[in-house]
Amino acid sequence: MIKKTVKNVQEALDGVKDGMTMMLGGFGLSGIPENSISELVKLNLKDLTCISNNAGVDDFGLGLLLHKKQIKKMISSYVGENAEFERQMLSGELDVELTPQGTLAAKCQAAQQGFPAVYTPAGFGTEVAEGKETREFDGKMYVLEHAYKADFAFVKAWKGDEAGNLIFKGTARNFNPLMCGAATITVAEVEKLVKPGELDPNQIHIPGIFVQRIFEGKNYEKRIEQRTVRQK
Amino acid sequence: MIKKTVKNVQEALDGVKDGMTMMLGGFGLSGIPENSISELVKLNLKDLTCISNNAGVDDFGLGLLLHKKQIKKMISSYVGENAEFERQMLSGELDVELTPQGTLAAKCQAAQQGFPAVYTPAGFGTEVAEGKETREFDGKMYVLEHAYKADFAFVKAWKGDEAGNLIFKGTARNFNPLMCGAATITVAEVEKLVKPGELDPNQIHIPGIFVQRIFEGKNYEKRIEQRTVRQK
Amino acid sequence: MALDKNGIAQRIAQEVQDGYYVNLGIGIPTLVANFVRDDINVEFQSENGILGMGPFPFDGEEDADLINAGKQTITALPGASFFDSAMSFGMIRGKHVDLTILGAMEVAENGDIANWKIPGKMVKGMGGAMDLVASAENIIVAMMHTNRAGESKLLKRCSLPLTGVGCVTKIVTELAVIEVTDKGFKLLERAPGVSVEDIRKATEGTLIVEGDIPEMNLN
Amino acid sequence: MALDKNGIAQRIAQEVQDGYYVNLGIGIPTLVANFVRDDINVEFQSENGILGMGPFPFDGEEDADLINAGKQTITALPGASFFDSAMSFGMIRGKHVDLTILGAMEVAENGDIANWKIPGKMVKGMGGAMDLVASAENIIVAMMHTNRAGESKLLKRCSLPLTGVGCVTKIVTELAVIEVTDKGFKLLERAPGVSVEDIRKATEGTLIVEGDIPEMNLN
Repeated sequence: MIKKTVKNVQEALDGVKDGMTMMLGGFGLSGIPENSISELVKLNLKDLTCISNNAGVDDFGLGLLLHKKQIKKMISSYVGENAEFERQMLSGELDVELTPQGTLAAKCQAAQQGFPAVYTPAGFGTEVAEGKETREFDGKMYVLEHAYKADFAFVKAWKGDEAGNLIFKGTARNFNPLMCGAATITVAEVEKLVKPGELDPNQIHIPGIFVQRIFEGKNYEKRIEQRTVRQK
Repeated sequence: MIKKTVKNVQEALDGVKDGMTMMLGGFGLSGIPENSISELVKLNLKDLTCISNNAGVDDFGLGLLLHKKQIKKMISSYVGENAEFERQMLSGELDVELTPQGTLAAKCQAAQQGFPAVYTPAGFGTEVAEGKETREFDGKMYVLEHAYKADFAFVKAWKGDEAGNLIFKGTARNFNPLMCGAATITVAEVEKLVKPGELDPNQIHIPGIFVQRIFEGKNYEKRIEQRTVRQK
Repeated sequence: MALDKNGIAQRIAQEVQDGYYVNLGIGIPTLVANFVRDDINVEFQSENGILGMGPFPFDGEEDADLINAGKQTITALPGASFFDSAMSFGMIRGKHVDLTILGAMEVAENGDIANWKIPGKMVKGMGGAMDLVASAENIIVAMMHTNRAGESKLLKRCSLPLTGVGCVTKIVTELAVIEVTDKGFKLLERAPGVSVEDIRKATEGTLIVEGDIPEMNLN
Repeated sequence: MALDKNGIAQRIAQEVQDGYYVNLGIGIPTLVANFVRDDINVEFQSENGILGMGPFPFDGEEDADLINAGKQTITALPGASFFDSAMSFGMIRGKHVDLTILGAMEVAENGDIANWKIPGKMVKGMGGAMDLVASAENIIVAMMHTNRAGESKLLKRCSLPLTGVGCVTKIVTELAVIEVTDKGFKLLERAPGVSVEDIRKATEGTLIVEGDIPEMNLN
């Protein structure tokens, strides 16, 4: 078994630098790598390019990095929950590349799995396809979208073992598995870190080969963005 | 919940016809849809095109269909375990398209997920790439491989529920999940069929949306091809 | 009388057939789930990674790890499954989802749709909408017939940046049910008490009216 | 004295480093697992869908649902995982596997490899070999230096249909350890008691011999 455990978030982030490209898992605030984000804020890295489906909210998630103007460029599919984001984007301080959600998923997974690019119908005929190669297959038009490249990927899982195997929970899975192995170094933070053999090999969502560093995170807030309930 | 259960293998195979293209899961004899194969033999369908990583052995798996000369064309990555296969191929009775294993997997998954084609480095510079489009990305050459099309996909899972959700076991998973939804009709046979809610939604390998028909199979032989053991 | 949002959702629910997998967008589309007949079997997909989405949780049972694409806390029904975003859009791109219902800022008579950006003013992003409209074969738009300024949202040509081209099959508004055809917006039904003339006035694009146009039946 | 198959496997095992994920082909490569130092951590991948492959099961504990790419019954070690074939080749294509060891019928001095077909005679198929050699950056071929007819398998140019082009990095045979370089086969080590001249005679391709060539150390 190849051991991937690191002591803490500081060791997990060893080597991060200004100007790097980072992938960050999560959908909305669900499944975001809270510990890694906090550490990125603390390290006060600058000029980051962040690939993440959303940009957090004003005071949580990637919003914390935006607030400190650590992000130079954001690649996302939806950023509607973040007023500071909109302000920085409309004022031109922040470079933004909006990408269809399925395309974002496909570009991460392509990087993970060694596909150089994918053909997707999403965005054909829209400004997303401008300047991109398009092509017809069986009478339908597709856009060629290249795999992402990143220096670090930060993901959050529910359980993990020392071999780096990951299991996600519910819809907190989302982009997290797709970003594993899509960057030079993948850092996984987990709610519960267990010994090898404690996870059923049949239930592992992401094999440890895609993860370079793993640690058990602390103080998860797991904030709910839209608390919707019904009455009993 | 959308119910996918059918009574038995006969109902599951309703609509199969001579000349159809069939995908069949399994690697070697592990995870093959034994019940569906038996029924295809019984129905004595002819001129089938079969997409399957292997072709069974002489007296089991797809070997049974080959023996009765029901297969016109075979698309596989490795067929070395089957003498009758080699005889039919070398004599020209059987049309054979050999495809790299990872390419086979990618072409099935592409069909499942609506990608028209994929770029893979496998086979570049070999006869597999002859007549195919090739292209350079970042200094490396890739071959464009189109998604497969099939009429039926026959897969075998360990557990399934009435909604068509599937869980595979060990290395019997292999190509089975990738073929689900890659054909017009996907037929899943399972060792154990349970009620909806009995499977953990977090552990489902293939959601029921990719499966049209599901039934609990009978009399699984689960033959071992190479029994290798060590002594205690 | 023009419908309210619930009325639009109620009418759209009639389009949902037994055995359908349905993706519901944010806003009015989310309400459709409340009106689907309970004698048919339907599963709702949310593109952030669940099939078999159930109602909101009971108070106190919310789970931060279980949300829909609108980031609302939800529940999972028996037979549900969770999956990653690639698998989710694999379902969508692979045409396994039978019906997509979403909102729009504009729809053109050729089926183009715009719903993600107002240049210089509002840029929230397309989320999964571009994937959905590029792949689905059965797309119903739920929206108001006109915008807040009273201008028609059913246009000859979209003025806003497009989300997808020639993809919308049907539109349900507070005034009408309209099918998108090769020749333009074909009026199928009127909201109760709404006249063809009312609808014509609110529709900038070509409105095709053939024969008597029945009122919606919302019972 | 020329090595036997176990000797070849033993020498190749020295190439396996701490922290390596390794894919072992059928035949001699499979034997390599027996010789890897036990003070380093290595995981074996089998392309049919397991990472963390263990030894053969004890008699009576075989499981038809747990086999390797050679269809042999195996076991899974603690920390193992199972996955589908797409994920498995994702690992391979994505260069997450550090070392690939496989057999060959022919290797050319430019690194081309042929191991899947003898036209008109033998057509077993390429299995996963074409994916492995097209993607891996560290490929060691384990094979005999000559075929049964005594002809060299280390050639100027492959005569059989290729499996991959310019991909082999190293070759270990019963006679020698050879590195594939831009200029041809570079002799690194001799099997114990085997002379450079023996190796030269058995090698059809360009053999580069620089300085003294040490004997393999198999202790």
